[in-house]
Amino acid sequence: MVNPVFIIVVLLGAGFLLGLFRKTGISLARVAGLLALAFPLYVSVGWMLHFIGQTAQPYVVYTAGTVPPFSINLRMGPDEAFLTAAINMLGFFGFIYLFRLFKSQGVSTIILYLVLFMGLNVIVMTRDIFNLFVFLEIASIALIGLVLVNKGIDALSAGFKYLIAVSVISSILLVGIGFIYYYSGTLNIDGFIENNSLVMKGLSTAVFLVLVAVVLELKAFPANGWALDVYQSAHPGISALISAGTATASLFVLYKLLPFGGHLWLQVAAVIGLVTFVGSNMLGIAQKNANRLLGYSSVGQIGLLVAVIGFSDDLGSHLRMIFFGLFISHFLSKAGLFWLSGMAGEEEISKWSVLRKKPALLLIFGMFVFSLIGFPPFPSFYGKWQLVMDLSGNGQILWIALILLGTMFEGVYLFRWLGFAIKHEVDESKAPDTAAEKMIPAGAFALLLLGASWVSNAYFPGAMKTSFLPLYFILFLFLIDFLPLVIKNTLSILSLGYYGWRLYPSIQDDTLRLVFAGIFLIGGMLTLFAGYSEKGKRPGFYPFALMMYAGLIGLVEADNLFGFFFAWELMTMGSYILIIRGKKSLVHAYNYMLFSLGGALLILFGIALTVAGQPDISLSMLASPAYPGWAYALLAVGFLTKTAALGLHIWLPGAHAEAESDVSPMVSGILLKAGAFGLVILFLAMGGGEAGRHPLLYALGWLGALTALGGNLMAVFQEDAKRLLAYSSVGNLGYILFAFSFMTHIGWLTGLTYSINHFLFKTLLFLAIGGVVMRVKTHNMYEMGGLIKRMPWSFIAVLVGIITLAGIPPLSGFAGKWLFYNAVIAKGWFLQGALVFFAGTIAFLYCFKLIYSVFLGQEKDRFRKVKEAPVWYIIPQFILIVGIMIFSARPEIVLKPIGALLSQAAFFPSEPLAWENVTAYTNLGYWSGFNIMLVIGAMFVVLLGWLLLMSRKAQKVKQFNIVYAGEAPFTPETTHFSHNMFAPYNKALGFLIHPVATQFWLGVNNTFHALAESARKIYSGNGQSYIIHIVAYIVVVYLILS
Amino acid sequence: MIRNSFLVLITAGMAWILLDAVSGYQSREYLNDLSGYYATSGPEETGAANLVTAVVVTYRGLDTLGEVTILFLTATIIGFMLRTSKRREGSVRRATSEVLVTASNVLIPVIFLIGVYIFLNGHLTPGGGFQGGAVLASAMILWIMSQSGTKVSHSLLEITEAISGFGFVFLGLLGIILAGGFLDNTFLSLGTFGKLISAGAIPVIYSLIGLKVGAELSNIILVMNETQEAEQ
Amino acid sequence: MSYTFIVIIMGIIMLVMAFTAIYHKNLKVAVIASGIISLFASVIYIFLAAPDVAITEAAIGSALTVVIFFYVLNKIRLTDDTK
Amino acid sequence: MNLPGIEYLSLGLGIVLFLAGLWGIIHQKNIIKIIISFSVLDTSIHLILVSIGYMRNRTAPIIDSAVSKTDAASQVVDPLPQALVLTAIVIGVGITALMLTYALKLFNEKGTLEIDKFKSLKW
Repeated sequence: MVNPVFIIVVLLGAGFLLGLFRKTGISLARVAGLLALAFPLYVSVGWMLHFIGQTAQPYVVYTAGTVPPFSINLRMGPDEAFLTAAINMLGFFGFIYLFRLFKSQGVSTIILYLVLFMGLNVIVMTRDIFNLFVFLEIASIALIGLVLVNKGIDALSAGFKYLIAVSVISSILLVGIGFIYYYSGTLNIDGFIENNSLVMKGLSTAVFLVLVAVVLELKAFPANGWALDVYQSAHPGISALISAGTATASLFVLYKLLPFGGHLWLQVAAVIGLVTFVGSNMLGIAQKNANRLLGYSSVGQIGLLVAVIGFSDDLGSHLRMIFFGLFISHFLSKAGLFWLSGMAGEEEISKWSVLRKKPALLLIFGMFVFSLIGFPPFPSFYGKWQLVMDLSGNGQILWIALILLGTMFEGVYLFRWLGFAIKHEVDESKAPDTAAEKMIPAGAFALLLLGASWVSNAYFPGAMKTSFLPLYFILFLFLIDFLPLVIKNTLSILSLGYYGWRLYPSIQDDTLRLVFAGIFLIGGMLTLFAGYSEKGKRPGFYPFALMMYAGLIGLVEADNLFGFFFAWELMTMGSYILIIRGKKSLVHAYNYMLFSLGGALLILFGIALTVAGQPDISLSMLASPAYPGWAYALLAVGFLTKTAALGLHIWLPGAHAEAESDVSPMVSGILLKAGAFGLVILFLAMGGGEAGRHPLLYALGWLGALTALGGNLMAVFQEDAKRLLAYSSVGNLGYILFAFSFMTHIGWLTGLTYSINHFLFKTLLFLAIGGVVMRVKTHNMYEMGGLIKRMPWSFIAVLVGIITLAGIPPLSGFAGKWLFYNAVIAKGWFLQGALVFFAGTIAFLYCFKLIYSVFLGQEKDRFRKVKEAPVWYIIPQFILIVGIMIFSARPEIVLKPIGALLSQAAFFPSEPLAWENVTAYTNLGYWSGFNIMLVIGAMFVVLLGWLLLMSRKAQKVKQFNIVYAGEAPFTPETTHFSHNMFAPYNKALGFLIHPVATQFWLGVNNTFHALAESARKIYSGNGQSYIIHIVAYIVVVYLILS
Repeated sequence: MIRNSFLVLITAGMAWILLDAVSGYQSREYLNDLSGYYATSGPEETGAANLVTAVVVTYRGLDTLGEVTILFLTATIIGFMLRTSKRREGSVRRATSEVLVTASNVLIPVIFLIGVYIFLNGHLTPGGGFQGGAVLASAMILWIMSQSGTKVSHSLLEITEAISGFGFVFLGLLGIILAGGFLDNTFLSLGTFGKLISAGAIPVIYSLIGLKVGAELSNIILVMNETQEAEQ
Repeated sequence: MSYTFIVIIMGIIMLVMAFTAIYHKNLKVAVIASGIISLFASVIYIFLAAPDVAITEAAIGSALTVVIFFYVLNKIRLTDDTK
Repeated sequence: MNLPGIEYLSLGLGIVLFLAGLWGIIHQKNIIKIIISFSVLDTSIHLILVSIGYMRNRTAPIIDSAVSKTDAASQVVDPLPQALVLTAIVIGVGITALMLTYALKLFNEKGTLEIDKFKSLKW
């Protein structure tokens, strides 16, 4: 191991010597600088490796040949080694990033850069508070100098504000240090912590001054305007150093000094940190400038890390792990994002679409964004999980709520930004700067992020249980993205098949899981078939499609809450990207993501309230949560965001309708079942016992009934075929929720039958309509008509689909209805049942509209030449039809084993469905799918034969033009029979579909935006106000403390 | 008005905090362990008669290194800010008086020598590198004032700056190799207590600090003098 | 004890100077006032048995800082004249 | 007459000057005035630090004819705060110079020294 003091020697020596080359030798200086920065990296990584996996004593560097407290000492322990390694990594790659800039700016900037990193290293290592003060000053001043590489008034005034703010803060720090010395007689950190208590008022005030100064250095909200200006105006390569580098060092300073303040200051840090996290992220939602936004985000993230340090006592031995997860994500992502900002060369977040021209950059951008918010498999996911679990274990519920709220705000602006990059219109004249010296650092940090993810997964408790196999396959798909579509599609289908085969033995006895695994995997394979008809390589589709399926199947596979949540997030991430691929999906995907994120956070909250810090995180914990009412409510609402229950449904129509033709069936037929599966897991754990009679379920039952009614009503009045189907999904998921809420044997069978049915017919319908839309290039039903002749196969598919949907015998929809009536009668929820029944009649209306407007009626001139949908659309449809037939004729194949499962004592043993061969009995009656099928089938054959016989005599009617006046109507859609088809109903029932939910969420959105807009006015831009904020902050904190 | 009363309020708040901080103050009777150690063992360990020097150069040598670095940084940044702007080109200056030129020609070497004397004796008497350096810088000011119109070469200052800074670091390094640790001054003989050549490396280090501080401060002044900034 | 009076008197002067430094319209007067605060402080340091600090404060804190202030003020004044 | 010791006086003076400097920083609009206030603030901190190292009836921490090596611990004042102040003074002058350079550049850009005028970045 190299003595860490050589870090100082090399960096400072190089810095001083480079002074000789100010006028000449910039090239030499650049190389020398890079080499000088490689050295500390080598030293600190060496120490880090030394400390990994063993409990070695920290190495202490004594200066001046004396021991502390008489002289200054530096320490290189595991923490220091890790943090300096991170800082020096940043130093090295940050230098590469600025390589070209240095050439134009001269040797002075290289000197500043080297000294900055020397300072940061010492800040981390030193154990002396005055020394800390000196090197904090060094780092600040070097940074202020580096800010100036951007010319112009902005950087200049920002630098000045920063300078005066830092000077005030360090004056406070210095006074504090002076009094600490007076009262304690030492400047040594360890010596102070050992020997002093804060009983004396003078000493505690001195400690207050020191700690409040450190907190202010960390840019505590709202006294942080000075830092935001610098983030915005500095060169992105420099802002990256501030956000990742100085913040890291200052965080460690806080960690070192916080024990001065004892337990009280831990709480203070927690509060200050969380206020900063929530406040800064909230103000961020009104921000449009990329660099300033990153500034808000940095401040927020640092606040969270401060809070984590403040929670040290609660987190105990998990502290380092949590800190690592959150820190490394912030560190790598934020530096990377600032670098990307320099490469995008755009300040407006909406113009980041320029990144699309280099998909690799877009990918990295996405990685950084997801990692900041805490999606798997990135380290922050593990960190946030563990943090929330441990906090709930200590009863810190309010803190969890704040953390999740802050994360939500963060998601609001980060996903808006990511959405812009993926989807906003792009200025063709511009291109991102992809010079090698900029690509290398950004790429390196992206790779490090992946590495850190791997490490997190290897070391976090519970994390080991998640299977990384799908993730590796997704990574592989990223790597082969350049290959032709056929290969990728085939590989994807095969991989789903293989995974199913691999998974089958482990879940074959668990019919519930088997059913959902079947929906996810078979559905996945079928919908992927449609992909063969796509042209081009379809870049970026397969990794995310498979990510969604990996998440879905992970839900089924999970045997613990961690694995479940991991899969849930993975699915959300993949599906978001899939949805945003649609042409007009920008807004809809954004809405989807916000609801999903909100839902996921509620689920996380619910899980935390369930587990409450206990080591056992298996799914069975749901049976006896620590805070039952809250946990159940949060989890249920979380899952309901995915099933789009009424009020939480506003994202669904757009997201499903605007998605690509083969993505709509994936997200509507298959993805929605994730929410249903979540409910299944939750309700099953609540079981048939006491928990299963929670009043919450009664409310959910009502919600389900209302959702069914609302969804179907809204579907009726749609002109857009895909939106009609999408709203119909809302309604159908309402049935499912309603049925599960019964918490009875037959209720559950109903719910599952509905789930299977909905998967079958909605996938079928979306595929069929998707195929139609692909050919006619419009979603509007009033522009279609008469397509039966052009697309007969699609017609048959839609016909089968709507028969199933409407619950008409002989198809399986009827089975669901029959079970449903039984269940309602048994449960006695007649009022709600009537609502659902009413909703079912409404479904007839839109089914009729769908098939009639699209396929029947007059053929349109425009569409005389359209072909049948691509065969790759037709094949999966007919496989699904076969599936429907089988399920209709022999439902007992699935329902019997499920019934057996449900009859277990913990679940719903009473009043099970009795089976006799193919006939099901309840005490109300019996039903045999097979026999009905036979009867209706026979009737159908007879009628068909008769019709065929008769049709020989039939006379064909020629089509005629309905427009006789010789001029085209001004608004042709008003002359179409299917436009505003159900106008009378609209008059009668239209008030029911008044967009209350949309208005509500719009109001929430506007409120927060307005709040952020007015609150951020405190950052008036006046450097003096920022100083006033700082002083006021100090006084206010002191007031609160005393 | 509201703003002013708010400012009064927060200033009063700060006053309150500071009063709390001094609330436990009473005149000190004894040295604490730390300074007691400096007083008793300092002279022995470092060989310096001036305890402040012993603390500044040796015990808290790392602080001093940092402090020199700060000055270096500020000089660099100021140079970076001002030198990138236009230089004065053949501008007409007020003629310097004959008296000032003559006087400064005599005074500059004397002042320079005083500065050197101060930092060479830093381990024995009050004063040292910073004070000596400041005196050197004042010689520079005088020179600039008397030599108006002529350009002063930066190279000499830059070389002094770089070499003395590097020398400081290098001596610190020698402390690791030859003695007990970074910036340990005992790798040179401590010599006879109270003599000029004593206290190990302290006089050498303090001289380097003096040169460096002098060069940095001179540099700052020089750049400020030369810049065309704000003089369109 | 004998220093006490001197310190009190100097303290009062320093406070007056502080007021001048902050409120006087003429920047040069203000700068000189702040220089005087520094200078008087260095005298107090002698009384407080801190000769090293006293010399440093006088040379750097007082003299040099004032010189730098004046350089900058000159540049700024020059511009004011031309405008 | 029982006057307070000079260490009390200088400490009090330091605190009052600190507040005065702070007041100047938050109240004055002119950037040069703000910087002047900063230098007052700096001086005040030095004064406070030196005061807390002072002990009555002791001499400067220098071993010379008046102070023997062996008795130093009972004869000299605390050298440490003085060392800290030395460092702080030099840092202070560096920062003051830097601020002034900024003031110069800012003035050059906008022709004014009013701090309210430099608000191009906000929110």
